[in-house]
Amino acid sequence: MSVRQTATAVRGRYQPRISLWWWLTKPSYLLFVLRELSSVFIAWFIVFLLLFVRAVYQGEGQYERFLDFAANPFVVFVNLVALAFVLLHTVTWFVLTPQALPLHLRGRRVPGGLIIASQYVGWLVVSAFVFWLVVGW
Amino acid sequence: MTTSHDIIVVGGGGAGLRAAIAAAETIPGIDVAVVSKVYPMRSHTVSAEGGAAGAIAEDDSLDEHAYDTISGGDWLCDQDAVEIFVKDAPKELLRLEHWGCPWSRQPDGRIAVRPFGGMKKQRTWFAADKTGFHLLHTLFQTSLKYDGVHRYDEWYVSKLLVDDGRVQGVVAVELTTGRIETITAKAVILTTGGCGRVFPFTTNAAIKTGDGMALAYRAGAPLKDMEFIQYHPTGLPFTGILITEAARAEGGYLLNKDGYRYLQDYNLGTPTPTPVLRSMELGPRDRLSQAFEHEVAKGRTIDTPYGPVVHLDLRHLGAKLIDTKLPFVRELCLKYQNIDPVTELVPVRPVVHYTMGGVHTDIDGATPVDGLFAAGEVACVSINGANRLGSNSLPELLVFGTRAGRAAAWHVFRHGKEPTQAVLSQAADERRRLQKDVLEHDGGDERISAIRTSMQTTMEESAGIYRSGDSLAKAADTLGELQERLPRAALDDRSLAFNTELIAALELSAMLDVAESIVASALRREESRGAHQRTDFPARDDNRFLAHSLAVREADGSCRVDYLPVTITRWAPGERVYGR
Amino acid sequence: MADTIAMEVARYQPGEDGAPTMARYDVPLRKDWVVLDGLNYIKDEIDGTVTFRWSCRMGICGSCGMTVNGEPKLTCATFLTDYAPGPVRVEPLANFPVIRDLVVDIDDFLDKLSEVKPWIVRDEAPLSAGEYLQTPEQLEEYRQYSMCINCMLCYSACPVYGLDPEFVGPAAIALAQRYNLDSRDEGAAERLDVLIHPEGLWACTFVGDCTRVCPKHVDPAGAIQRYKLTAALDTLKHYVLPRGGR
Amino acid sequence: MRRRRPVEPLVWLLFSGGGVVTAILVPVLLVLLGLAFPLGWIDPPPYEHIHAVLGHWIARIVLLGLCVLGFVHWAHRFRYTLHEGLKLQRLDAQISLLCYGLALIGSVWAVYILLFTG
Ligand SMILES: Cc1cc2nc3c(=O)[nH]c(=O)nc-3n(C[C@H](O)[C@H](O)[C@H](O)COP(=O)(O)OP(=O)(O)OC[C@H]3O[C@@H](n4cnc5c(N)ncnc54)[C@H](O)[C@@H]3O)c2cc1C
Ligand code: SF4
Ligand code: F3S
Ligand code: FES
Repeated sequence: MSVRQTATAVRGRYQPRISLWWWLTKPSYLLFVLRELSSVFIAWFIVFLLLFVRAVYQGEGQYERFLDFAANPFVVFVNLVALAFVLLHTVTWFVLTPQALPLHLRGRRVPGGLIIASQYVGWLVVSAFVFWLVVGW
Repeated sequence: MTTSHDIIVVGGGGAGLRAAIAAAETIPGIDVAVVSKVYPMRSHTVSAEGGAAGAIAEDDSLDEHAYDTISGGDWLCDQDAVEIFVKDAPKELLRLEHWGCPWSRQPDGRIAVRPFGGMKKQRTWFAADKTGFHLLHTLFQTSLKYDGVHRYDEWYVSKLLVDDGRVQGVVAVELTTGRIETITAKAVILTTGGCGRVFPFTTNAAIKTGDGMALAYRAGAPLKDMEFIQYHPTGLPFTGILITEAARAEGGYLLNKDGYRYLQDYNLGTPTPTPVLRSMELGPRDRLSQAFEHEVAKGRTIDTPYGPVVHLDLRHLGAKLIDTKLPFVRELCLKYQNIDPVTELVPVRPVVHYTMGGVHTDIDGATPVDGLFAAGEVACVSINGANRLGSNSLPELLVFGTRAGRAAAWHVFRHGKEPTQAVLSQAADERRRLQKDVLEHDGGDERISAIRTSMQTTMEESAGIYRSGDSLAKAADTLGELQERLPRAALDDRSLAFNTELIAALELSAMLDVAESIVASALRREESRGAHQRTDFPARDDNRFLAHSLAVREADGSCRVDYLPVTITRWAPGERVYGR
Repeated sequence: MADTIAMEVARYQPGEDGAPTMARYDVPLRKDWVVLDGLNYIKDEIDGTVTFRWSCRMGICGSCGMTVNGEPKLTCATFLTDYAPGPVRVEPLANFPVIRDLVVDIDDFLDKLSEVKPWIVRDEAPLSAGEYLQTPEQLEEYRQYSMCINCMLCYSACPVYGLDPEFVGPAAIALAQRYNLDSRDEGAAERLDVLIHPEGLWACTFVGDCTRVCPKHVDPAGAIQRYKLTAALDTLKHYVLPRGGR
Repeated sequence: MRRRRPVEPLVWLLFSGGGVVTAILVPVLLVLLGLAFPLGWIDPPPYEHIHAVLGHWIARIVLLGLCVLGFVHWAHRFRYTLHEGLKLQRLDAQISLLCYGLALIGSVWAVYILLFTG
């Protein structure tokens, strides 16, 4: 327990304020905000995905129309930007997994690098599988 | 304004926190205040690296620890105190273990011990090479659970209030606001640490300014064995950062400029590739530092802008051992000297490290002033005699911190009295003094830093590893002049909020008093023993000086030196033998 | 190499100044001088009123943290030459109230530290029973989190703490985790009760700067993430198995 | 005394689950559906094939998981981004309602499409 008279102690303190633009003040903060904004593009893609699924369920005509919609330059542009953010999301997410989830094998902590590497391997395998499933080759 | 507690602990280092916890546990409901000029976890105990001695190994015994301590102290230790110390040390270290200290372990989960300088057996407990850091943080964090322990963080104690023959409280400045407050108590425990900053080149942190020694000295308690100042043989030049003895215990060599293990020339044994206890690099600190001075005289050291150095060679230990056993050493060398000990030689030189002397206390930490206790480096019980063995100080502050805490609690319980009126007017005087004579003092023509520097160089030149009657007498005169110059110093800073210059002025005044007691005691001791080496009296003289010096402050401010016999129980004084 | 370097030092005098201002001093630029040596030179030789904290000068007491050119640093471990030709800007740690010049108020942290019970919680065994056994591997589990020197650089780097002073913050949570992961401790449930509220673990959005600036490699960001996972799984268990299970 | 258990930990768990699933699945799907097919890098698969794949119940469940977790992931992150990036701590209640509310609506929509159509 610390003995300090709050009344006198607080008087005269300079209380710094964080500016609204704090996330522009350091590269690491900016990266953080960009990483957080990736979620917006994830949400966008899920909506996009659901539209696609709905079109497929509604029949071939709708499917063709969806493909036309997707080929609209503006939509392509949005998806291009989205891809950049989604990749940022994937990379940062993989980096932090070993920090949050220390794995142990036979009493020893698995080195973080190994966890990250195996995530990438898993990612590639799943992506290849999805590719095969969707495209058919 | 006045507040009061049952006990005031001045100092929040290892000794202070241990004492506060002990007091809180001894008498339930007792009200303990820990007053410290820095946040407790910033205290200097945090810097201790190597470890803490306590005999637990199967091949070890309490008697052997006692013997190593007593012979290491050149028979100036009080043997009753040493016996208590070696008996309680393992228990205290174990208690720290129960409180969470991350001691390094053997593969089966038991405590690991390492060898240390001057110790015949492996008995030094360690938490990698941050032992003091872990010990202090464990104590601090544990202390947070005691409701009876109140902290005054960043309060500087400037005076002990003594009246009616007993201590009744302190006057302290709250740094953040500049408020000067009287805090009364039924007992006061001083745990303010050592006074290494009296010297220019030291491992000691900025806060180690001997405040508690000066407080006690001015309050009428004698300072014991102040002439014994320990030089640690391996400090980094310029910064004075310590390279722990553990570096040598793990097998490091000391080399002179020819790459020669020069310690073999000074009766410290013959070189072997792996370390041998109590031999060569594992000899005691005083002998190693003295050997360095002889090498300087022979011109076999390396010259640098920061004075002569020798080399500590760790390269043959390999990166793996260094990284597991000595990671902090490597970190310090890389961060502060730009040297990698895995591949390079580390320049080192002796550096002021520890004050064996201190406030005279009995084995319960009680000083001659009623109600005033002391423990830790500020106190002299004495278990360190003329030379402390590495890794004895951390257990000392636990063992005697506990004893002082308990004794103070019982003292309050049995003899606690309310403060007298006279003491309150004393406090008012002190407040006025701080306000008028220091803070608002005008027209001075002296700088605090200039006086401090003169004091430090004087001490190094005359009261260093080797001393002589002439140089000491001259130093006494110089210190007297500095005492006269001090009141002429004026502060740049007149602010109340966090006035570090005010604190620096008060610390300087404490250091000057302590420096005078060191010089006076050294001048009177006409022999060479342990860390006190007189060129004009090179031999030990048990007939005249098998005794503790007691520096007493006279009414006029001068220093009188008395002597007190050493308590000998089972170990008759003998020759100190190393390397055989 | 030039032989001096300019230092811009934040000055704030409570009661007089509305906000900190910068003062400029020239100090010698030496190879082995750290920022703290520069400040001490100013204090000893130029202006005795410049106010800052320091003690050990070896990176272990944790008192000399300041903002150097925008980054939280231990000034005793930051070389002036790294900033040559200058100027070096020295400001107090961000996110804390400034008491004066370079000195900030960290009492908030100390209060939070007490709240997370940073001590071994269990009925203490008698000393005669000897040490609690702990293998080097068990020690390794929490060792990293026990290295915190309370220097507050992480709090200064964490924008969440700056925005929401109620947030318990990186070092205090890392220290809670230090005890949770200690094989001798039994207090994890009590600490979780303190930290499971929104200002405890969940305010942290894993900015990660705390870990980046920590001079002792404590990795508070990792500690918090691990803790979140434990807390979440524990809560899941609590809902799925309301009675047994714990 | 134990405090009442907040739901925050469970939301966080869903958020994290969403983070993992989207990190793994979204890049490849986005490349295919959003870029490769529309831009003609790869010919879009014949309708029958894609209909068969998406009609399978396993695909429906996996996609449902991806969509629901993805929405929660967005809601949680976006809430904190507004909260901190724009210093809107005072509006936390409203922001939470908006974000989690939208995520809920999105999830219901996903359930409708994936389980009750086609
Ligand atoms: C670099 C280094 C390494 C060491 N390594 C070892 C080792 O390996 N093994 C070993 O056994 N020993 C070692 N020592 C010695 C040991 O660390 C110290 O002797 C011991 O820590 C002193 O502890 P203390 O509690 O007495 O004082 P400190 O820890 O110095 O605490 C003093 C306290 O008093 C307070 N204080 C002082 N003056 C005032 C005042 N006027 N008003 C209010 N508060 C005040 C301070 O704020 C502080 O809290 C080492 C020493 C150094 C310098
Ligand atoms: S976690 Fe690191 S940065 Fe934060 S207080 Fe501890 S040592 Fe300093
Ligand atoms: S910077 Fe702050 S937001 Fe979390 S990861 Fe570190 S505490
Ligand atoms: S002065 Fe102690 S950490 Fe820098």
